[in-house]
Amino acid sequence: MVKRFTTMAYDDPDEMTFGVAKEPVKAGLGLTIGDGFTTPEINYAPRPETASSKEKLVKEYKSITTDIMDRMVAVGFPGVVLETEHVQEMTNNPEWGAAVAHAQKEIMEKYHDEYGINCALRHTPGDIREDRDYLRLREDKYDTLLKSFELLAENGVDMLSIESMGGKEVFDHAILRDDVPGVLFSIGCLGAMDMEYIWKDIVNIAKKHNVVPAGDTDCAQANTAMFVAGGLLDKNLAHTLAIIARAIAASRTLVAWECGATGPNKDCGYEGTILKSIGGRPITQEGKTSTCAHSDVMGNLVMQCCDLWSNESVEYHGEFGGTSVQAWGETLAYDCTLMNVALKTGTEKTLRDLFMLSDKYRDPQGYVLAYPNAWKVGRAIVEDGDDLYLRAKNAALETCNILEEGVNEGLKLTRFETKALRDAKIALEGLPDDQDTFISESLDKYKKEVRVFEPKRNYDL
Amino acid sequence: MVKRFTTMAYDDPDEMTFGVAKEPVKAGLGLTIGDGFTTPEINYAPRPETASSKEKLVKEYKSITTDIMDRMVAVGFPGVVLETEHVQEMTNNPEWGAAVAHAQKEIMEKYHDEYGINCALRHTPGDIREDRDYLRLREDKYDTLLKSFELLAENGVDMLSIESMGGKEVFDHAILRDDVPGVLFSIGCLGAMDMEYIWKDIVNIAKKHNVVPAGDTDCAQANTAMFVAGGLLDKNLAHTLAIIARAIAASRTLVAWECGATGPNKDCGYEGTILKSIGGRPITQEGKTSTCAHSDVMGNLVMQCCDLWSNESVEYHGEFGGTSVQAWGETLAYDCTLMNVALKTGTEKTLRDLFMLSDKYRDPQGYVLAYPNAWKVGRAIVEDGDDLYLRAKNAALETCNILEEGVNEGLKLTRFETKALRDAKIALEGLPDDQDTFISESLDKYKKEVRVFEPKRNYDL
Amino acid sequence: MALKKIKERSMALDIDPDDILVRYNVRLEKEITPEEAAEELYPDDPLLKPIAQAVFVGDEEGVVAGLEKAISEGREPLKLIDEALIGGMNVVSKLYDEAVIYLPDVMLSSDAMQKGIEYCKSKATSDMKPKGTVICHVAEGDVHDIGKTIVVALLRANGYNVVDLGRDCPVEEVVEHVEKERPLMLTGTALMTTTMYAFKHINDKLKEKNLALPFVCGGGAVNQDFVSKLEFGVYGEEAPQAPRMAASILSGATVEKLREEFHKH
Amino acid sequence: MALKKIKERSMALDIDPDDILVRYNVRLEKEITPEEAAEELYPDDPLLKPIAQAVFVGDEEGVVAGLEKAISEGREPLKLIDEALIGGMNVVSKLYDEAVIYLPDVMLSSDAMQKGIEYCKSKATSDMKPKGTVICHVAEGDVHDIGKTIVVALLRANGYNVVDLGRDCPVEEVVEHVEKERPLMLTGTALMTTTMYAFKHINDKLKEKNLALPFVCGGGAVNQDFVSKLEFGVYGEEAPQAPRMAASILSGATVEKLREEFHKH
Ligand code: B12
Ligand code: B12
Repeated sequence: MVKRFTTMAYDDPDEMTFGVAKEPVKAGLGLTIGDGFTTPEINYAPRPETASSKEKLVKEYKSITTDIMDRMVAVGFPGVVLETEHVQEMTNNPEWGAAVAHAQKEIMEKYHDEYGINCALRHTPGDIREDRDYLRLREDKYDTLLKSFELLAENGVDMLSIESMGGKEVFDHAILRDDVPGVLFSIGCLGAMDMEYIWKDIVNIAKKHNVVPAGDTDCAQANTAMFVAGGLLDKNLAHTLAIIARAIAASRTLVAWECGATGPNKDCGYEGTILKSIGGRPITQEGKTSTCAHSDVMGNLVMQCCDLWSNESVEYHGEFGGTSVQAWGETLAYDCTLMNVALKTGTEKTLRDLFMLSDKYRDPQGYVLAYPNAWKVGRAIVEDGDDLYLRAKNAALETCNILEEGVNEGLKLTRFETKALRDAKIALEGLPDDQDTFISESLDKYKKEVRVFEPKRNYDL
Repeated sequence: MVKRFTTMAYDDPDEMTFGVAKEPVKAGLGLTIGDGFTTPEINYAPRPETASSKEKLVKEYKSITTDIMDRMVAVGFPGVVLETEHVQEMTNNPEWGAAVAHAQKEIMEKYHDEYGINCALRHTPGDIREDRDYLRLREDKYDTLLKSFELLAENGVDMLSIESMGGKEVFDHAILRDDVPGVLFSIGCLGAMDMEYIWKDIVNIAKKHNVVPAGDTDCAQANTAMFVAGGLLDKNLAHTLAIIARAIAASRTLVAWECGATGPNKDCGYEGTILKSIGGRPITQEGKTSTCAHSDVMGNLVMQCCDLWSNESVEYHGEFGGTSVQAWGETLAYDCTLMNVALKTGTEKTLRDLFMLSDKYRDPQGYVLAYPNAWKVGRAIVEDGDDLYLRAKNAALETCNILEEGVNEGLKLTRFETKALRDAKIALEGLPDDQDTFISESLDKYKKEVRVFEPKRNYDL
Repeated sequence: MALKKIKERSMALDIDPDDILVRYNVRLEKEITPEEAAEELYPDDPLLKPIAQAVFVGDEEGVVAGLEKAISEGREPLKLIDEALIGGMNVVSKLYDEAVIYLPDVMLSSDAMQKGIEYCKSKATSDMKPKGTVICHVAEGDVHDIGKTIVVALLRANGYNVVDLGRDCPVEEVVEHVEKERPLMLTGTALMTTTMYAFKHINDKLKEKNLALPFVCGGGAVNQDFVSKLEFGVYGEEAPQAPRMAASILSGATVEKLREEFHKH
Repeated sequence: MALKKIKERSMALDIDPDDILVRYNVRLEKEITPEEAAEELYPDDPLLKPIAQAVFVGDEEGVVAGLEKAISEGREPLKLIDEALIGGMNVVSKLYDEAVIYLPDVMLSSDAMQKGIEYCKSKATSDMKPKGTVICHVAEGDVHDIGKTIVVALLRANGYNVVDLGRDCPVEEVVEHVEKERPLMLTGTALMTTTMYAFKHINDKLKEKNLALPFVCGGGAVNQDFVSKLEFGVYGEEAPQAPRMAASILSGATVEKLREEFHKH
């Protein structure tokens, strides 16, 4: 049932552009993703006070949905995707999430019928599988989570996603200590194993209800690393390490597709370009128009190969120009229009390169994710595609190599970044050659160092 | 002292691009505008409760300024412009505005010294020249306004602007009645005359203090028309009329430059491309990244020839990703980086055309402002550059012609827009051939129809 | 590092707009022309129809001429207001709601109707009983009056007697007028986050003086949450709601009921 | 309409980054290396220096070995905490503040110092008097604990005794611990707009129980306005402020004073 990727979808990185994927995905009402077109995917968070009851939440999401659909039509955009990332209450009470989905879809159908606008609804339940201190990946909360997916699929959701967080307990410890082998273990092994566990079930539910099992992203780890790394002047984490974590995450996030998910993956997965190079499925990305949710050091670059283009999240509130979801949604849609014009006039590769060059040298993270380099990381992954450990290690080492070469090509690193990179590479090169040894060594180490790590319970290890 | 434009700065519209103006402008700390580079211009409004005292306002603007400068540095942007559009209190009490300017500039200087970031500060006093019901363009409030400019120039402001509103009393009446001759009279004659009155003085103040007399925009009229016209499905005003008002406004806004202002004009002046084609000076524009302030039916198109790129205005508040000014500022800066990459790689004309094609056919307004057509409107203006009435009428008629031809080129109009256009053209063609006749006929008409119109007091007519 | 700077193509690009955008207004356009649509709605009475028609096209002289003729043929001036003028405006309102005609048409019709009403009043022997009075204003400190102007025009178009207090209207003045006129509804417009607080002051003063009435607040800065906190507050999102709200009040709706009916969020 | 679709160039573009961006981190980089900078700050005492050095590089075994040696040469274990361990951490804190070293260095040093402190305590004959106790927690309902973890590490790095209540910590539990420990400062971290309201509940309960103390609230969702409304609230924008605040409290600062000193907006 799990089909590993051992070859690349694209033989040449130059083939890759935004708006075009090898395997486009049909979703919702009239929408096809990745067949020569980019579409905005609008994200939002309800106002805190509305999370206190199902009724209030439904009302809030109705307003949000109407606002967005209204604005899309008012400015003449042909299609839109809405993503509802659950607040915890909506997943913990699966009927809440379902009621919201139902209400949203009803409105979207009305607009589709009245105006002919293409649209689809994605829901992303929260990964609720944890207690106060410990992860509880496989017990009762897991059932609640699956129940949520089931009810969503029954209530009009077109695409199912999650940001699963296996491995996070070890990762949180490792990332603050520049411990690259720990990052590799937590993301590349634990995270990937957990994804396999959960995505098989999600894909089954999606198939049963004929909706799209879209994809995951390594929010809990690679994104956390990116966020902790922060801007150019932050001093919490070397950006060279953040991008190693990201490259490893590509090997992990791929597992959803290997279990049968079809894309588009989740917006905050900056590993998207790498995934696309391997799997040829559409991806969602976010960047320069998700500053409402976080700052970014590669805001344009990530547009290079996106199929859906997202704002990640904005709290619903008023602005001079309407509501926040209207403002950000309209900006996203204009970004997409620009890409679509390029696609239709045959200039998409120029535009793609402009996006890429905007940030290729801004930060080591952007340098590695620039599509020719991202493609190389993808190639390193498929070289050992059958071995979760080796392929993640390949990704990490390839990232080190890309950065080392980058310094000769115009990439400027700080001394601090250079040192962290050197140390990381030495640590990676010192790792065992086979998965079993690495896992058993890592289990020993982290059972000692990380109080809340419970390998048996959460990973059957 | 007033030097009318009777020739075009650009012989060929294809010469025009973003980031490059024939006469670049140096401003502030290390910044040059229009010499091969675009720069973000960030706009903001203080939270309402802070306008109650000078101290609170200064504190608010200090936070805003620090937030912006911090973010620009964190992401590696080389330059930024801040625009403070006064709340009324800051112009009515010129020392308040001056205190804010002083505090802002101090912070900007610190960042310039520490990081070498290029930056400049624009202030735009409110046009306070009115009573509850009547405009009072030339009396005591005028003195307060000039005093405000004077103190700002003394307190560190680098660029002076205003959105002057001469003609507004007649315009408000005319625009809601599809009265195109009234629009022509209010913007093309009254507005232009008032601009001449006020801009001579602003230019003098700027020269005295060696700061930049930047420019104006027809916010009170052409923008109001655009706003009332709204989105595709609004039914307050034909978009064909809104663009006629805009074309006329180009003839009006040009007067600032004719009085010695040097650009960049104000952000919400969608007439900017027309101005640039005539005067060759840098322009500020806003569009797809000013959705915080208003929706837009030509969000990408207006980037085509911008030199500064603005978000128009956002109220200062928190977002998940920082504060609102950081979020929008960062997005603007990425937009600019994209343009700058194009400029540095020699692909700027492709990108310009992609912007333009995004919205050329979205709406009649975008069609006329597409740079090849905007240039034609410019040419119509300079043909009678010496005659305020004739040149405004030329602009209006040229707009009608462009739209009529547009319909054969792929522009789709609704029946309603078509009818409004036809009626407008008939009305324009029926107007007298000379300024004196037109003005005296209009005076007769609007003295009767518009209760609050006082031509003698406000325009010496 | 090798920098490649390419020579720019001079060929201009073009695009088929249908590939990238949808002109939903064109797509949804009604088949019927305004004139055709109106034709079906005019009163049949050959004396009333030309007046209604003149209102529809905004022809002030036509209106007065039609009224003159009808009165000379023995029609009652005050009845003509209802049957011909408001009858004509009903056509206008209906077609505006259906997006067959646009605001400027309404404005011109409203101007023509006003002229007609004045004319009828001047010819009338008894006093007119209007549908009801509404007071409209723009918040103190705020000069943005276009929304208010639209509201006024649409209310008038629907036969209400409107007292227009204009823009930047002091709180006290609003309250005084309410006290004097006892209107069925008060409207306020505010476009700035700074000025909308005047509505709170008005609300409190009205309460103090026991002048309960629906206070419909609208304008770009205003939102439903803010208005819902005012005892008399009803949120008005779009100008065409104003006459509908007035009608609801005439048929007995309270503030509570109005909120139920018109609050969307 | 003539549509022109151009043939795409296959040539890849490149750019000189200095034309479009500034790597301010590279531009501002200090000349001095961390090791050089640290060298100037270590204690001179040849028994203390190796311990401080081992703390600086995060070498746990080195720390214990150094302590062993110093104790065997007659040094007082508890004094070594102050002089060698905290001495070494002072170097770390100072260089972190100056952006010469980064957070992971601090974390590793902090881990090493903890090991050293445990070792010293186990060898000590008398009881240690720490600088003071601080309680840290993440708001109820919130699992975002990285900010809190950093705060804890930096406080420990500065010699404070930290009681770490972890994440998603119930209001009651926080209050109980304050009652029990009587710390000099309480910190809370909240990353979600929904969870930060727990701080208000904590504040109110503390007031009820007369447990006045500075309650420093930080985390992505929290802002100064919100915190200023809490009686004991002080806003913490950046983790490194935490030890500075604790130091201010030790030298007598009240909530009021802390706000004056640390509130920027
Ligand atoms: C046009 C305009 C102007 C014109 C106004 C002309 C006029 N005669 O009204 C002029 C140029 C004069 C102007 C001046 C200023 N403006 Co102005 N202006 C605008 C603009 C672009 C459009 C407003 C408009 O006319 N909208 C169209 C009308 C039809 O909409 P509306 O009034 O909201 O009405 C609709 C609904 O709300 C509803 N409605 C309204 N009332 C009611 C009532 C009822 C009962 C119901 C049912 C419905 C209803 O019906 C209408 C639709 O059907 C806005 C932009 C924006 N995003 O809002 C800025 C804006 C309102 N202005 C702004 C500012 C800052 C100013 C100035 C202070 C600028 C300055 N520095 O001098 C001055 C204000 C001076 C003052 N004391 O008021 C800011 C306000 C920011 C804030 N803090 O809130 C805005 C938001 C621009 C921005 N993005 O920064 N402005
Ligand atoms: C990493 C992350 C996660 C990780 C957390 C890992 C971990 N161990 O903490 C994971 C993946 C688990 C996660 C989960 C979720 N997350 Co989350 N997450 C983030 C992210 C990307 C970064 C947060 C972070 O670690 N920042 C770095 C740290 C260092 O910053 P910090 O804690 O603020 O600390 C700094 C300062 O605030 C200060 N500070 C903090 N505390 C204190 C105290 C004192 C005394 C002082 C002086 C200073 C101080 O010091 C630090 C800097 O020096 C943010 C994005 C964002 N824009 O914030 C979203 C974000 C916080 N998450 C969000 C959401 C919605 C969730 C989920 C609900 C998702 C879901 N649907 O399941 C769950 C939450 C579950 C729960 N019940 O809490 C939203 C919250 C939206 C809201 N309503 O407020 C955010 C804002 C993302 C977004 N843009 O939508 N998330």
